[in-house]
Amino acid sequence: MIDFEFDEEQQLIRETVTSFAAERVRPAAREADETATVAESLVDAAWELGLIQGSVPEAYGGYASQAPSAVTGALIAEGLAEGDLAIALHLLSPRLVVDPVLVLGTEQQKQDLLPAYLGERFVPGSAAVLEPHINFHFTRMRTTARRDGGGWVLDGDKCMVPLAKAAPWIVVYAADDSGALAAFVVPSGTPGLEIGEREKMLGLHALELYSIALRGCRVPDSARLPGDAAKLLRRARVAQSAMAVGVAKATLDYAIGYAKERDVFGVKVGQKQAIAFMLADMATETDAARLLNWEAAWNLDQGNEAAREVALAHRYCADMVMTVTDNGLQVLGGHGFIRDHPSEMWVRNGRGFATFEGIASI
Amino acid sequence: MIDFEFDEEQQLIRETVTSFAAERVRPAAREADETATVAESLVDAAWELGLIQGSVPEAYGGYASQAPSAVTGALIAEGLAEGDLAIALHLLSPRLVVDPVLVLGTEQQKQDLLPAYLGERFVPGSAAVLEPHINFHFTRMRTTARRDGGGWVLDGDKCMVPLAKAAPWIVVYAADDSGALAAFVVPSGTPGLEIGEREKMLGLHALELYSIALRGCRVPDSARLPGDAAKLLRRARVAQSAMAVGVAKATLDYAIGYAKERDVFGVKVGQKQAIAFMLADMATETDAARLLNWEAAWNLDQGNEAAREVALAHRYCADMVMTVTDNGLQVLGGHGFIRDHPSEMWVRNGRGFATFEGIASI
Amino acid sequence: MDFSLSKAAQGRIAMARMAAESLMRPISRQYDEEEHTDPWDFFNTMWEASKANAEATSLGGKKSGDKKVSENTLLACMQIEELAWGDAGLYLSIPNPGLGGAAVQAVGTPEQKQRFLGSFYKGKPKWGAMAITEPHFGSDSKQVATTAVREGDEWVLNGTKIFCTAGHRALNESDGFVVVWATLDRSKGRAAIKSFIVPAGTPGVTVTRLEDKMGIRASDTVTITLDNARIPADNILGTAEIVEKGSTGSFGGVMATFDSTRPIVAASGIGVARAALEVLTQVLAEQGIAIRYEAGPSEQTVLEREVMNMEAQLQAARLLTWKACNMMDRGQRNSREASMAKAKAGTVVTRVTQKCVELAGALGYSRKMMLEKWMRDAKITDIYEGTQQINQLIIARSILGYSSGELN
Amino acid sequence: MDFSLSKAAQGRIAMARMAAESLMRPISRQYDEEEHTDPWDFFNTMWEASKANAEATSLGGKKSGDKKVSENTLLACMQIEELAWGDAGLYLSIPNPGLGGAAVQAVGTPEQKQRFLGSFYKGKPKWGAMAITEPHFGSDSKQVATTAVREGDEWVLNGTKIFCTAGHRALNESDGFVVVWATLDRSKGRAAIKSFIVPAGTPGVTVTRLEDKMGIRASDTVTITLDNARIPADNILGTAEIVEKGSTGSFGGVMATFDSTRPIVAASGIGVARAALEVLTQVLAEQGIAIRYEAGPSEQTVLEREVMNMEAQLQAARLLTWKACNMMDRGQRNSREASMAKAKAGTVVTRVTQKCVELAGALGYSRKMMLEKWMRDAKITDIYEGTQQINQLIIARSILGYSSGELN
Repeated sequence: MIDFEFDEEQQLIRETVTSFAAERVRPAAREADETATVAESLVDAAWELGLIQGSVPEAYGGYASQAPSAVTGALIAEGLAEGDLAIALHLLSPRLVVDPVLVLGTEQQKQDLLPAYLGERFVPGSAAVLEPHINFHFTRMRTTARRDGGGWVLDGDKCMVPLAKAAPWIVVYAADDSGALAAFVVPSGTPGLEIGEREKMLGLHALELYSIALRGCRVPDSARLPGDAAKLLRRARVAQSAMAVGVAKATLDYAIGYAKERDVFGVKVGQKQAIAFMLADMATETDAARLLNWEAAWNLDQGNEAAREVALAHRYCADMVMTVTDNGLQVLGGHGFIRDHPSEMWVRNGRGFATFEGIASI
Repeated sequence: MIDFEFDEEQQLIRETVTSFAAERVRPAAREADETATVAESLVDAAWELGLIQGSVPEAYGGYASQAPSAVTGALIAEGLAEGDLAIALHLLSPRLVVDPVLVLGTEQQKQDLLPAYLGERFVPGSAAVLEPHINFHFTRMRTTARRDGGGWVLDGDKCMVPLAKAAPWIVVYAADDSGALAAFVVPSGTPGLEIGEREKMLGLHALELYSIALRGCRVPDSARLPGDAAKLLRRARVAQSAMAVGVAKATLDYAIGYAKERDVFGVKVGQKQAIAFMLADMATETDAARLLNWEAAWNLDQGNEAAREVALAHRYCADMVMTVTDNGLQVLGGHGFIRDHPSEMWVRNGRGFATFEGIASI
Repeated sequence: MDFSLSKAAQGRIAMARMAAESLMRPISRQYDEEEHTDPWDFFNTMWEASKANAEATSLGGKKSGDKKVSENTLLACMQIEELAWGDAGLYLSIPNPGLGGAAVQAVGTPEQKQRFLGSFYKGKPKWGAMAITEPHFGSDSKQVATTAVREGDEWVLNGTKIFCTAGHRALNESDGFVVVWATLDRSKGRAAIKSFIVPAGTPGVTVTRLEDKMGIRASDTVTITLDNARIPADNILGTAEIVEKGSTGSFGGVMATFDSTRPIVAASGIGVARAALEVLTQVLAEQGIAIRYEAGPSEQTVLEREVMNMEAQLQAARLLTWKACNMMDRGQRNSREASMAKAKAGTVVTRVTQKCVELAGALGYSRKMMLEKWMRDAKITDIYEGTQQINQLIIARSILGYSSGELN
Repeated sequence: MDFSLSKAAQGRIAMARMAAESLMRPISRQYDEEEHTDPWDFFNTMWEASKANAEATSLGGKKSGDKKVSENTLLACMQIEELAWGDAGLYLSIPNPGLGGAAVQAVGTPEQKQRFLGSFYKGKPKWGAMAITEPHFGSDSKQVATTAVREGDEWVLNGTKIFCTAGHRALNESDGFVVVWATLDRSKGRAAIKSFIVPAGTPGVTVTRLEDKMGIRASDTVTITLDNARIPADNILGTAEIVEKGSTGSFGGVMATFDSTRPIVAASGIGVARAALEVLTQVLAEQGIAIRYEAGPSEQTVLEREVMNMEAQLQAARLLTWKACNMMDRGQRNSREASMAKAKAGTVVTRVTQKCVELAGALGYSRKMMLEKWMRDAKITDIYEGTQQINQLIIARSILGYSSGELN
């Protein structure tokens, strides 16, 4: 039956992630943004939480008792992103390899690749999805994978590839000879995989993002993950949408706090209907988006294709987070424009959700 | 230079129309809506204003000194529609024939058709533009005009044809053999021109609207107005958009009056920011839409094609009037839903502007 | 977390859907056009069904006591979404205890529940109604000016109530009742506002006006005049003492019934908007237009995007509504969520139905299709049981932690 | 009614466009990245041009006294749209009398105008600035707590001012001045608030903080501390008497300068948004995508519709702005229209620039293109010189006929 209550495990994960985000991630967010780095100590601390390990079955070195759940993944993604989006993406980057391998990979691929991600320390993962042109859509990649003998040759340009320099593997998405979307696990150092300069963006300053060029990059047949790659990118959309909800939630709470402190016309800013109703709307929209995305996640967990549900939730969350973060800045007036407050950073990070594709995974 | 001030003639026309609308049209609006009629006496009184006659050059029986101006037409349309939309469309219906003939017609057509509209009393005009299917667009009519010997054969279905029963001529718009938009002046009683039942709509109750069927309706070559018919329908869009502004203005003023009278939480409704800001927004959007539409009208008067400007203004005004009328009802709360107040009628009339095509002309 | 429909939900939806399709849709346009007339066949059929259902329930046939979590509120919402999908005006006209009954259920004594609800489904069709609003106030319900004075074994009520849904059928067309809000002492504010059960046939109670409305025309909305109307002393809901707010039977207690009625209003609006969206997509399908959900902005048409947005918005409103119900069924405080559902649904169903009319072009604007009617019916969602603005106030107070004095 | 550009307007636009293209765009990204540095080459070039212009004007070379209707305000807006199209931060950094100068011009005595503006364009680049906001208030400017006390031939100012645009360059980088709002007596409210011209080099005046901002980073925004800052007695703008509102030199008089500065802010935002929309449509054109304005919803793509909406919204904002200017140039009261222009432009340019970033996908989000910068620059339009909310208040008061006491 329809029920919105968390089960015990979900409740536990949520509390763990939320308090880590509040105590460790948020305090580090502005400095991470200004210095464009994520502190090693923070990465180590997050690794101890076991957020990656908990999604991998014991057989491959993790301690999950079941297949990775999109709903649980959404809870983790939202919670961490409420702390900081760039840091959340960095901390969860191993999933960019782990999740595709688990969901799309063969038994052999799982055994070959997963244990490397389940050691004592964090190992960065990466995925190359986005392309630097205006008409990008994940169902119609321009990057191609051409059959060549017993392997594949990859050609194309990708951008916003997270942690591409440090990651031992990058999962590259491309259209194969039939035009179908395919995923390839490409080891770093593969000839023809050229990692470009670190990219500077509107937001996500703390996250290392690179453009990469694939120039006749040859990989063996075993590099291709045989499952339906579109399914993976739908899971990624759900994770991203959950992060949008997290950013919106952060914005809302900060704006509420400000509105209750700041005076205007002899009362608090929050006592003015224009601001109060704006906050009410932000709260409603954040909740609505979260529910819509949970439903999409739940559908994925049921094994449904959920193309429609994911598309609806993705679009809704992307629009919602832009409106909410923009209004969140507006509540602060001039102070919102100043980098002392996090609001402007949330606008910059929030603006990306309509663009981000595959930089988060569940 | 950029200047928004009216010239003397515009000022005079505006004052005349506005006071007629306030004194005669508005008081008649609700009864006209409920009884689905426009009183003869009102039609006669409006005829005395000379709004049609003033747009026709003296050579054809009018008293205009120059070609009909889209800007002046917009002023008239806005003013009358501020009184009531359905009545305004009825009163201005002669223009549905007069304007196409003046703008697109040959000298012979002008001499043949115009004097009939410039007698002592009002003669209804009509135009058949809209078609009863979901993908209608004026650039792609389904109604066809086929060359046949020395004449044309018209086939297709039209809806929302104003005053079709009473009008001596209906200007029918159709796609000719080359797919180009063409306008034909079809006399009432022409075989193959079948006038259906009076149509009931969401709004415009007072305006007689009919569906018509063209079944091998044969007209002579001289029935075709040789000019660019799309130009005419752009002029119609400007007139309709001006009416949308008039409806919005009516709504705004009524809502302001209500908000200043009605008490809530110990003050007037208008003293609450949520309502006050809604009204402020309605005022700004009404003004913005008016300016955008005037610019489009001005462009037409300069002889420019103005396809882009008209499309932008049309879209803007159609969206604006829906939002403004809906908010105007909302300001009244429960009272807005009751037919004692005009607000609900403005919503019903306002909703049509995205649909109306060619039922007003300048 | 679970997004699947229970067997009970599926059953309830199917039953309501059947009534909506077979009983409501066929007469929907007629009773929109013929305002102020009564669809007695429909009333009688629904009444018999409710009777049978009430008897079955009282015999214990439909108990769900063995379940961990109740889904009563949820099921009610799902049922009402279907009925409103059939016709929102007719749904509001179904003979039942209505909002008046909800108030008795929420704050009445066992004796009152027995007296007014226990044998409600006996005899001929009856209606219950609620009368709160007065000519001089809409949302600010602490302004109640209708007075209740105790005289011997009776309360004497005087005042005028407007916008009373089903008041005509409750008082003039049946042996129903209206729950009337009145004040014992205007100087004491909210705490002195009480509600009173006024049965049909009470002398001095007159329906003085039937409203002509934009939509939901099959439903009657009336003005009721109370001129020295005398009712038994034990027809007061809750205590006659002027107590602190928050106590049962006080203003706060009655206000709390909104926590269950607001999701229901949301659900009814969602039913109307869903009807419109279904018809639009059906017409599109007939034209060979399918919605490509995963297309990008340079491929997807405006039409496709609009449909996609409407589907997302409608589902968002529905999930907020279900959430508010789920919380109520779990015994959690849900005022904020109930107002969120109502506010969101009010906006969404207004826009969706308006947009459907627009996208269907001349067909949408014509009374040949139902889209224009659904647009007129949907708008009330954003108005009654607390306007958009009132619900925004409640949400804002909740998230900001403000009292009604601090934010109004 | 006329929508054509005069020769004067065409000339002014062309000149500004040239400066924007040749001087501003080439260094735009650099001074966004290198916050708190000074583009002296740009300053010097602009200064020399302004100097030449000022000399020409003082020689009567540019008089437009023979025209019936002035278009001075209009021309200023058109010029500023072009300059902000070049770079909004750099435009705000151009050495000129700025908002401080506008205040002197509006309410200063002839002597003050001569002293501070008459020889402004002599010597090295200078800046004028305005300091209103304080740490404890933003929009509610009657809360000014900075004090001005008369001691002999001097005013002694004490307090802290924040969000002062160009304050650093006015006080630290040049012989400029800042107009400071201060109260003669806090207990007397608005009537006691006066503005004072504080020249660079005044002891006790310190720039204590340079803000790090989201956008318009080339422009400095500073905190100024006034610690027993002494200025000559005749540096007060208007009278020192605490008079009724509305009088020249009073709070109302200074507030009236917003009627000219708000359209200017609107125009600057429009310039930024236009830059973004131009680049987007250019990129689309390179991809072979043209906007079909007359296509219907089942043909037009989402992308086309979005571009169409943005063009309409931007033009609507521009026309409101021009209307406010036209009224000012005609000597008509334009407070309502000035706020409409500002409020509308604030919303529009924020949304347009955000939407352009979105529609350009990963390119839009990247700092390789300028779209992301323009989004950051545009947002200030909705904040400074009165936030969206303040301008809505002004519009609402005007249409409802309410005083600031009745609606706040």
